[in-house]
Amino acid sequence: MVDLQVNLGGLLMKNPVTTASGTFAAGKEYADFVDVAALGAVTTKGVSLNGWEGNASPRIAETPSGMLNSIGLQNPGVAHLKSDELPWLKSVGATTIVNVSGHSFDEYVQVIEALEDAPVDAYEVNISCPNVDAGGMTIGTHVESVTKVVSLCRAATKRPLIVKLTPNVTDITEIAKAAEAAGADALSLINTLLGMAVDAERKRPQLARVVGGLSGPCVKPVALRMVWECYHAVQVPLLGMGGISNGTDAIEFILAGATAVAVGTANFTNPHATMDVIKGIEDYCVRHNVEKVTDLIGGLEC
Amino acid sequence: MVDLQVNLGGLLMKNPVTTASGTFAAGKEYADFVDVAALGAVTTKGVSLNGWEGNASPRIAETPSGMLNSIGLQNPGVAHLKSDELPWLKSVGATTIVNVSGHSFDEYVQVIEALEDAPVDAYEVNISCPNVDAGGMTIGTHVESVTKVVSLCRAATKRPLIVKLTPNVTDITEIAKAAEAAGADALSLINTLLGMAVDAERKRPQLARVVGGLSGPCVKPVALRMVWECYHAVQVPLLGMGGISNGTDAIEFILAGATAVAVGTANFTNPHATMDVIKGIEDYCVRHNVEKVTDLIGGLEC
Amino acid sequence: MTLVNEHAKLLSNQKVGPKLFVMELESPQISASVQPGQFVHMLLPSADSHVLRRPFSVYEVSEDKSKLSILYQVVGAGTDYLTSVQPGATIEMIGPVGHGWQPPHEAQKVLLVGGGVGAAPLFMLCETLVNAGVKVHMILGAQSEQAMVTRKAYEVLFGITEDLKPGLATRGGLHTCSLSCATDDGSYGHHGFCTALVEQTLQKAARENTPYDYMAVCGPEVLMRLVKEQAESAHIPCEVSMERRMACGIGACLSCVVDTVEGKKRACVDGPVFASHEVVW
Amino acid sequence: MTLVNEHAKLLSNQKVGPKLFVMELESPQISASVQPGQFVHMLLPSADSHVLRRPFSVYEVSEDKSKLSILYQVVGAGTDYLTSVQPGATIEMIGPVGHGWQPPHEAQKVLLVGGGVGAAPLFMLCETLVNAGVKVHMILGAQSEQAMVTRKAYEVLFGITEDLKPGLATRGGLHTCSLSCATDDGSYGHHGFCTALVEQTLQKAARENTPYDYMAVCGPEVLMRLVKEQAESAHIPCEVSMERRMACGIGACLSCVVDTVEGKKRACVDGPVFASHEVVW
Ligand SMILES: Cc1cc2nc3c(=O)[nH]c(=O)nc-3n(C[C@H](O)[C@H](O)[C@H](O)COP(=O)(O)OP(=O)(O)OC[C@H]3O[C@@H](n4cnc5c(N)ncnc54)[C@H](O)[C@@H]3O)c2cc1C
Ligand SMILES: Cc1cc2nc3c(=O)[nH]c(=O)nc-3n(C[C@H](O)[C@H](O)[C@H](O)COP(=O)(O)OP(=O)(O)OC[C@H]3O[C@@H](n4cnc5c(N)ncnc54)[C@H](O)[C@@H]3O)c2cc1C
Ligand SMILES: Cc1cc2nc3c(=O)[nH]c(=O)nc-3n(C[C@H](O)[C@H](O)[C@H](O)COP(=O)(O)O)c2cc1C
Ligand SMILES: Cc1cc2nc3c(=O)[nH]c(=O)nc-3n(C[C@H](O)[C@H](O)[C@H](O)COP(=O)(O)O)c2cc1C
Ligand code: FES
Ligand code: FES
Repeated sequence: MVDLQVNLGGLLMKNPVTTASGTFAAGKEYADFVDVAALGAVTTKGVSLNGWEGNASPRIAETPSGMLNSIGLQNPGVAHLKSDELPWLKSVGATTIVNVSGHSFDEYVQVIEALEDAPVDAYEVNISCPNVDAGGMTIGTHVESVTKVVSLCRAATKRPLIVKLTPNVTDITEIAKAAEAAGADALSLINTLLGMAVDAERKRPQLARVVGGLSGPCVKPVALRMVWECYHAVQVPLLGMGGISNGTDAIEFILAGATAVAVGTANFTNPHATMDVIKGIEDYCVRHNVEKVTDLIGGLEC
Repeated sequence: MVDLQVNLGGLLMKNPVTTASGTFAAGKEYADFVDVAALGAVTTKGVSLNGWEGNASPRIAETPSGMLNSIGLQNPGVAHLKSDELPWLKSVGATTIVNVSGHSFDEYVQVIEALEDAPVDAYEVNISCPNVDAGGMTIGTHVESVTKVVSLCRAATKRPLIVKLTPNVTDITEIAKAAEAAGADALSLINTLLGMAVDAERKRPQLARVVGGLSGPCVKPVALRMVWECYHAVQVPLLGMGGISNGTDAIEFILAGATAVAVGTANFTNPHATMDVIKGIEDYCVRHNVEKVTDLIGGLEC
Repeated sequence: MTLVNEHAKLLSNQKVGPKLFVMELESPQISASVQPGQFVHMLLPSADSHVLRRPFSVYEVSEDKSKLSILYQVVGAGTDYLTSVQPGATIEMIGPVGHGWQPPHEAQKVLLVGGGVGAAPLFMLCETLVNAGVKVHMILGAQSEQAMVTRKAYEVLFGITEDLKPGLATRGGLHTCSLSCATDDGSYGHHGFCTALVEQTLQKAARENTPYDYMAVCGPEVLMRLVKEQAESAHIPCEVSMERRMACGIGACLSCVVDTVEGKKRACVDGPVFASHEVVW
Repeated sequence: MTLVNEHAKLLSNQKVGPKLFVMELESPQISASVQPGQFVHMLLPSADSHVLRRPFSVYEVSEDKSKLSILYQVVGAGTDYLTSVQPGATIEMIGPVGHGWQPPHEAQKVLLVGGGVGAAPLFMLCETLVNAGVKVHMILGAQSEQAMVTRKAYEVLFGITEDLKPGLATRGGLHTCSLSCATDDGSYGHHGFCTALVEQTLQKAARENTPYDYMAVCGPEVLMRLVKEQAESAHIPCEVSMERRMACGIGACLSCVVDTVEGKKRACVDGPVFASHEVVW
């Protein structure tokens, strides 16, 4: 038996695999395909205080080995999450990471405060949201705003605080260090790369919002590079994601330095993907005589 | 007959299609497949003053819909380019863009100076090189070093000066504006995204250098987004590239704001790719009753 | 309803008209439970640069409920690729997905309008209605006679004999069901947009005071908007089937939202069929 | 030599051993001019997430020079995918590429060493030598008898009769060519690494004072390094065929460089065959 358990900054996971926020809702929709209690954790869709409408359609476009999305963090608000989703997750025995969004620094804190009495095992703070306090820019691209928002969230909870980084920066390690210094227990990366797709025949952008977030296998090389860079820059554990579709992909991230991994776009291609990834990690460990999956973390021989 | 001619910052091209530096050497190797004189221009492999050895092998890895390379700007130096490659390009009637590299600010200038008496139609300055004057960092990621190197190159030549931007930055428009302000006649983008690939079975990075540059169809969404952003940020014309394999891809870039386009990785998949792209652009123009390809530039209806 | 990701065997994949193909798949699980208007979310087999599945309505289910067929039009890279997949291949599809057609239980006289491949998702509905003895008038619109590939299937369903004139045909024997057709190029039936036939049909029903009590329309969005206006003017409840790009296809990702009077709803599970007045056009 | 990007038709694609396949392709252009040791740069057909071609040595060319075959081993995603390509498919390949084997014109006695699929690129060389009346001794190494899939082809070439003992066989009638085999698991021929056979063979030649005047080796890099040391100790000119990952395959991208005494050289056009002393190991 391989020991698949990992500790992600205080969050105990029975195996290293969670879902990437926004690709799995809060798990219910995947119940016919996935035993959510068998996942290391379920990471829920980003939640804000009062719910957001999100962007106009079309919201997605397919790209070579990937996709763009501009969902725009549509969600029904934290109250709905508390009343409808979290009780279900608890009832089925899932470990739950709630992904937190905010249009302002305060909103992040308010969302966390609203969740403190709910069955939540960890927070994942998405700092890729455009934010009024950051002048409409993405908070996650500047050290000052990262420091600010992480400090505020840190003060609001004693639960494991995972900070989710955006890859659209010159130096990911600078941002990672700022988040660590401000109190993050773990870092998750990467969120989507900013991209665009054009419909040449119609001379229009494919997305109503013109630009969107790129995810899927195509981004894996960028994600692996950033995980590896951060592994050598910070002490806190990493939750790696970006294009993971199978056990081998997951092992690549773990070798590069990830303690846990998330499966996103691959759920769309293969609704069993998370289960396949867990199985693939276990098989790899058996084949390589690895007793504890934690022995592989950062094990890349360079 | 569609008018395919474009003016890229003073460089007249008979059609908008050139080769992406480093993927086509100086054209000779592709002579069995491509009539280099039929290209808008040939862009040569990056050249430095005295020649570089480049990195250890393995230098490439395949990734989903893309590839990583860490050639490390291997080249035999500017003298060899002048004696062997440029005369051949001239003899066959090619329009020639020379891609210029440097380990220091001075080296860029020296390369340009060495080329001023050679048959060169334009320079493309690759500011994605790691550089001693920039503390070993990539020059192209900071406004100050970009301003410096472009100003120096500008002072060294009256020929069309194209500055090639790296996509590994938080805000490409900031860098684009700095290059424009320092005297660039055109901007070319994107160079490769920094990425990494792991061989899980061998627990090793796939590239000897660990990280490398990602190119091919997978990067197209990021490239298109950056071209579109720069089109709205600067006045100088843009040479778009990143994942272009066919005429439709090229049109997408032109609609997003590119005046000309370069074909890189696609040459490896299909040695006729450049010819196919020119044909595809022409077919599109015929189908859409476009008389001059320049009418399409930035024609995206958002 | 339980969703499955069925590994279906492709039995045939035939060209049936200009850019139009029908594929038949052995999929006992989905075929056994699929309802009219539902769809399958299909993975393009061994095309790994395509990470998204493609949604296709179920056109027909075999009598023994072991096979289903899909009528598809080539519009882009994925559907183009599909045409090259050979019988024998295994195709993964999630299904049956979605909220299908919900004609009122008491419906007695029904008008269905199918534009282009939009005629396919209406076929199972039509079959159910016909078998329940409901009087159905079907209006088909297409670019040309050749593109009107579902006509034969509807004619057979309606028991229409070959010798009847095109344009308006009545179910042989029963005289309860009828079919009228319009083509953009006039090569078959009415020359023009099929909304003209809808207008005529509704007017005739009004004149004869035998109003339709349910309408369903599927096709290009512009067609659905026009027809739902005609339905609303005539105070007939109308349903439409919305197409949106879909990532998950099962309600999790919010890729496919449709603006409705109650806010954004997911085409994949709250639809694809919506009451026409629910949709904000 | 002119390069072409030939659209070859796959004629057959057979499993011949553990993870070993032979494909036969109709490619009159490349087959007409390919030289021993050269390769083709093959695009995986309709696998568009794979942007890089795969280099494969030409194993054999048909007598009428219209077909060629490739012996390949499944090592990763691309070769695994190749096994699923059905006869009839069109496969694009650039060829013939590379600097092949260059035995000295005056060579009279030659020793060839092929480890694993490395035996394939030597076959055309061997054939040329045999036909020119050169005395060839061939040493084959493989994991097991089953994996030693080229043995039969060499035996036929050498005219070796079935009843000869395995391990050392002599060309029937001519008595000029011979074959010896080693397997890692001892299931055929010498039990162990084939370098032991090389050692024996060179010692015997030295004893009999009939030295080899050329050696060629192809296989895993460790094998080539060991054999080239044996060749150098015996003062025999030796060539090796280097494998590097290749992007362009035609000399333009510098992906495939090999460290040589004259600096970095491209495996695709300056090689893949290099004089063993040129390579910096
Ligand atoms: C519920 C539903 C049922 C459908 N039933 C049928 C049917 O029975 N027959 C049929 O021919 N078509 C049907 N469609 C449309 C079909 O899904 C698209 O034509 C198909 O996805 C196009 O794929 P492509 O790769 O060829 O096009 P591309 O334009 O290359 O596809 C790019 C992306 O956009 C999506 N996309 C493009 N057009 C559409 C569209 N119209 N609707 C949804 N997604 C789209 C693709 O799925 C893909 O994700 C249905 C769509 C939906 C939502
Ligand atoms: C000149 C030359 C001749 C060859 N001849 C033969 C032959 O006759 N039979 C045979 O079985 N193999 C041969 N090889 C090796 C063959 O090219 C690789 O096994 C094959 O490319 C692996 O592809 P893959 O997708 O299965 O592996 P993956 O590991 O998935 O491939 C990833 C990338 O690495 C490259 N790669 C992986 N291994 C090698 C390798 N050993 N050499 C070069 N590139 C590699 C692939 O081409 C691809 O770009 C030859 C290689 C070279 C350079
Ligand atoms: C449709 C979609 C919705 C997403 N929504 C969110 C979100 O609400 N919050 C968040 O932090 N990340 C969101 N993401 C980003 C993913 O969680 C993940 O970081 C990214 O997709 C990379 O992983 P992948 O390649 O496995 O998909 C979303 C991604 C997709 C594709
Ligand atoms: C093998 C290889 C070598 C490259 N060498 C250079 C170079 O010398 N100078 C440079 O500016 N860009 C170089 N590039 C980057 C390309 O010119 C181009 O910017 C990038 O590959 C994106 O285009 P593509 O996706 O069409 O390949 C190289 C790219 C590749 C794949
Ligand atoms: S496609 Fe994911 S919610 Fe509808
Ligand atoms: S593979 Fe491009 S130079 Fe050899």
